[in-house]
Amino acid sequence: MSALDPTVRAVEAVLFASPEPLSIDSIRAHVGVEKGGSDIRTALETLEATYSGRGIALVQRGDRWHFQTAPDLAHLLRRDREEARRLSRAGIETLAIIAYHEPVSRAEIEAIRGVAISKGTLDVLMEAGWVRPAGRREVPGRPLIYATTPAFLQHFGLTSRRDLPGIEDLRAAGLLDPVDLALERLEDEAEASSGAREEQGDSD
Amino acid sequence: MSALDPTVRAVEAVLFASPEPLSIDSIRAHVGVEKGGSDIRTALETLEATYSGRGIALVQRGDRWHFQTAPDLAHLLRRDREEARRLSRAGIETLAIIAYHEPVSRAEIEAIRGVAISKGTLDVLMEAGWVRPAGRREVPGRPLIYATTPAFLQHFGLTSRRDLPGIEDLRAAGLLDPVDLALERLEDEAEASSGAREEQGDSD
Amino acid sequence: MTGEQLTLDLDGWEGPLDLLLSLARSQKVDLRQISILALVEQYLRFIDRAGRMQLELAADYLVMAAWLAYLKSSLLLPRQPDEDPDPEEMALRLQLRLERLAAMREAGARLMARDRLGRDVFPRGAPEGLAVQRKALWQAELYDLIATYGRINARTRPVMHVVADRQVMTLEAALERVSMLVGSRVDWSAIETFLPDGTERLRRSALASSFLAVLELARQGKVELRQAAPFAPLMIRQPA
Repeated sequence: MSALDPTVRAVEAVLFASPEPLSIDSIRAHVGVEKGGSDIRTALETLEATYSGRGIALVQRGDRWHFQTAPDLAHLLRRDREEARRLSRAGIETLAIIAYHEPVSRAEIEAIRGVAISKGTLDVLMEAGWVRPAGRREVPGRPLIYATTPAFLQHFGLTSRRDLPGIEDLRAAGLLDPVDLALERLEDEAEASSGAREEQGDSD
Repeated sequence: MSALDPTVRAVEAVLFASPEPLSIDSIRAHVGVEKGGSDIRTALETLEATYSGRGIALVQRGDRWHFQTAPDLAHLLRRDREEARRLSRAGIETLAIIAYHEPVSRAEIEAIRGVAISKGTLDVLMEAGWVRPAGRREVPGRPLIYATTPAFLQHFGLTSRRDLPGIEDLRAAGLLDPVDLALERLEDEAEASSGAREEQGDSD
Repeated sequence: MTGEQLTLDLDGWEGPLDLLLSLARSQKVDLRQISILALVEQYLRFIDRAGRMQLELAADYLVMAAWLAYLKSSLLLPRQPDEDPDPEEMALRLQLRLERLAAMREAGARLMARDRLGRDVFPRGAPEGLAVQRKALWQAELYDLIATYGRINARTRPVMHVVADRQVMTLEAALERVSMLVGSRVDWSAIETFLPDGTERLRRSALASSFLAVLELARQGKVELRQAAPFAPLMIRQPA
């Protein structure tokens, strides 16, 4: 860029630093009259031409001027990113209960789990595509019931739900051993507090 | 400006839109790889040159880049006369010691200043975002050590710590060495020169 | 000398080293060439004046004064060979400290004078902002799933408590039994003769509780105890 005209430089800096669009009068109030410089309006025209076709543009809105990023580049300012995230303990417990007991209502999940589940937990499982609503239970209140999806089987490498090991298999594998219950409770507490943080994080 | 290179435009837009300095990696994450465009570093160099002498400048602070107004236009932009909270003398000296000696423990700061630093002094520097704890020194007592932050470089307009005013001269003069080390060196030098004299004496 | 004209407002100094540096500056020479002896004189005169004006001096100023007075005498007196600490070295050390403080003070001033962001140079006033929309790719392993199910089961399965048959004699029972039996004995009897019949496990428990019981009864003066040697039979009788 050639622009070393002092007024042009000054107008450029003032508009850049301003938190809001500026009228010619307020630009002049900042810039004053630079010796040997062009007037404000000429400077604005020069800048408008200078920035034409660039990543940023000088634009006029009503009688105020401001810089903005070029409209055709708006997509760069918002970007999607896929992040691998591990399911929380509440999430995996809920998923396990649905997988073993489907179709199952939320109240039934809570009864089995012994702990209430937050709305977000089922949402996450549905967002992951592993769980779907599967109609309503024909009991008073007609609660929604949930079941697993084909994507669930696929993700966990199962041909069918019958591939899930039964209670006796789990016992044989020592997975029903209550020894680490106390430890687990501690972990739950730790997770509950980090879960709270996560939810905060999710909201931004 | 001629620059219609798509990467240059994109980098320009992303840096303008960002509320904070960006590393090359985060610029790339937004810009992606434009077909036929130059790489990010080249684009940054192009922009740096393009904006040279204008009212806005592209600057590097640590490994991050951002646009800011040209320093010589400060008089147009200073919004209010009074500086936002002046740092105390203790604060300024402590900041300088951390910046020139980092990482440095509290005891080392106190050894240079010859007085204890009040608790508030380090707090103020950390609150300003210029100083951070940087681990512990592996000596008895494992004292915390402090270092400067990227925000420090940004605020003081430093590309890197090598840009600290006069740091090379101070280092060359041994003024960044602890007193004990400096003393040893002086003794060594004195010995070497007296040794040299002795040798001369012998050869007579 | 300029040093004398320094105001005596000690609040203005950040400790003795700061004061020394200001005094050294008044010598108007490179710190590498200052006269430590002259500096010491200046400092001591300063402290002396402060004392005469009855200004309260912080302890560290006085400590420094005492140290400098010692340094001064060491520097003036004929040098003892192998004197430790070496006064020349002490003086040099002081000079090096002053140089370092001065260097950092100057560095701080130069740092503050730079074009500072938000004061001299400004970032964009109204940045559009960059947004990252995160899309979660949820991950979980089959093992986690089944292990978790096992844990839920273990956690919520009804727990049955089985109390094993424990053959014990309580302290209360032992107290009652020993009190009752000791009255019917005429002479010293070994503790074992007070134990009920039963399995070996019951007898061990009964021995322990009966031992505690006889200690308690002895304390109350209701029985007398005798033991000839360690591990010899413990003999019990009613007091005569």
